[in-house]
Amino acid sequence: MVENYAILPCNGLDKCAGVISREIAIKLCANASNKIICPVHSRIAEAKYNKIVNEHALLVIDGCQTRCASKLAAEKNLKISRKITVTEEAKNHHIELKNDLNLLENENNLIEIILNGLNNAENKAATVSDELQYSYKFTYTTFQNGKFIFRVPSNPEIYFNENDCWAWVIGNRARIGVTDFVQQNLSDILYFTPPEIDAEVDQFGEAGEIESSKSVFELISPVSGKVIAINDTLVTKPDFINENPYELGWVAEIELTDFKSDKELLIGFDQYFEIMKKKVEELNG
Amino acid sequence: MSETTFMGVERDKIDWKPTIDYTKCDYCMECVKFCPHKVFELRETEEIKLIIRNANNCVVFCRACSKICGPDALSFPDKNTTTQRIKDIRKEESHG
Amino acid sequence: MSVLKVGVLSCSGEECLGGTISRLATRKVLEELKFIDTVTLCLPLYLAGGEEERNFASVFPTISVDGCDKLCAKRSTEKYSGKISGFIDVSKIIGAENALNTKIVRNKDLKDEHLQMVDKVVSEIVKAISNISPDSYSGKSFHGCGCGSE
Amino acid sequence: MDKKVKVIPCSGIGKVYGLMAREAVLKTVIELCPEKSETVCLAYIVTGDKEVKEKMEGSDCITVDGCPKMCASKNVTIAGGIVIEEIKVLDTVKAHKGKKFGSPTQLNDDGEVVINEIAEKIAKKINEIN
Repeated sequence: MVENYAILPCNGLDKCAGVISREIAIKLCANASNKIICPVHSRIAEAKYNKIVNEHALLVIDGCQTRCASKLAAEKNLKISRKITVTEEAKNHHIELKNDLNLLENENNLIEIILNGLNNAENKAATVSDELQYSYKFTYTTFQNGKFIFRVPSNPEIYFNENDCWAWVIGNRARIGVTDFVQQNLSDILYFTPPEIDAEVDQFGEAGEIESSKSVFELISPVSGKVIAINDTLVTKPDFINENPYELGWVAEIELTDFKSDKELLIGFDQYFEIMKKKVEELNG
Repeated sequence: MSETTFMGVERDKIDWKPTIDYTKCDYCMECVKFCPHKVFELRETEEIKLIIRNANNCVVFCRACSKICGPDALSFPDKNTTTQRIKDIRKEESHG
Repeated sequence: MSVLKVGVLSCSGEECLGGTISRLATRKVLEELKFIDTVTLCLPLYLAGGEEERNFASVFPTISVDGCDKLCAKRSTEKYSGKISGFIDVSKIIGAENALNTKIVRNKDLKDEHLQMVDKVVSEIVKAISNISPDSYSGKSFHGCGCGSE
Repeated sequence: MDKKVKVIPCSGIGKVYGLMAREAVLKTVIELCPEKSETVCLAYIVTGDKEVKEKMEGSDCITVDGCPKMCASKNVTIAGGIVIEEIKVLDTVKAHKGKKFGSPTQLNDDGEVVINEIAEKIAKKINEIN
């Protein structure tokens, strides 16, 4: 069962998704160890929630992409340990939300799905491990543009997509992340949202998000499969991605489902190196 | 831009671009500010103030603009269909 | 003038006006004089062992811009990258008294007269760049990069 | 030996965060705590000149860094200063998600808001020490 969450819902009253966020928060509080942070009340009486925040992991529930709850958490400098966006969940589960403030069948189904998802992920989160031994060394080839140095690993086990993400494939597993092109362009990375453990990711599907004050980048997975581990150090130290997006800054590990087919749309070092070089030149030329 | 292919397939043949739902769009223009590839165009004086100007500049499989869209007015084609389409074209071309 | 790539290292000294002017003039050369392909090198990073900065300064001609006659940026550049293609001493241009002013250091305290000093220094930097001999280049031509330096 | 706390920013020139470190420190030493603190040019402290060496060795320093490379902190340590507090601009910036702060040349209003916050943090620390 989900335990010990401080829940910050967006509670948006003028949108269906906001009403759903509120409903989820209330349902989660059927478990007495979870506590709600009222976004409205916290604005004027922040101190009231200090104790709850200190003693619980923070679950943020945003209704829509405006992400008011996330922004509120960021403003108060709170560390988010889990984040849900209702409209994204609806899309992922192919549920269409009506623009109606009364919750109907679809909406209630979505609430059930999200609650179940939270329970399952919670039970399995403990199994996040670093079973895969990526112990051998990355070999880099670099090129320079101005003073900036771009590294591309040339190990034959590493594949790339044209969306500047890499996958190191060993057997039926892969570790994934972004390339130097992404981290150099974003500059100082301030926020990292990992993909969810156990989530099924399609090839070219989203597997996490990183953000700097310049831009947002969603990691477009080079491979399809199930997320079996995430680099949760990045939640507190997203700058590891700037330091080295291949080693310290890896994002997730995926249990592969159809690598043979994925491979058709992946490229190796030779091709990617040239593509990256060209992109850097176009950007700065 | 000289980059006109994606995975060896002509960019023109890949149907990947945002679609604007004008019933939801509130012309906040966050997407225009956000997209570095100039896919969107702001048209101050027209009735429809936002259009897709450079569809082929849109990075295939990138959906970042839809993430920052508050009113959720941007949608993209089904990724799996696009993936399959790219694979098919590659097959056709390697045989042809 | 042809487009050449040049590194500029400014002292950005915090103690007096000269440092602020060295910094602003360097930024101005980077931002406004597009006919010169300059790369501002980050002095603190350079000093702390930054590979990208040191590497650049050893390959490309580099000019130091110092706020006072202690010439800290010049001396460091010589220490770590061996040579310098030109140097500017802001105190020589705006006068030591101005350069060593410890009261007016913050950007927001600058008046028109100080901004004019910045412009004077900018033109000296441009002069120093145009005096660089073509031999200072090791024959490589890299394209400019805006990553992170905006 | 003078007792003033040395407050040293990185003043990085490539990103706005370097300017934020610089402006926050200048606000602190010029406006908020001129009696208890001072700054020393970062470029100067690493020259190894006798005068600055004597000033730095063994003194209490607060460093303010604009990026995770922590150049101010590293250079102060190299120069023999004792870093009693490392302040990171990005920690404060994170609480202002989605905002822009200006350029490495000039801060905008949001940038000023953040440097005021950082300056308050530095001043608080200085007052704790003294």
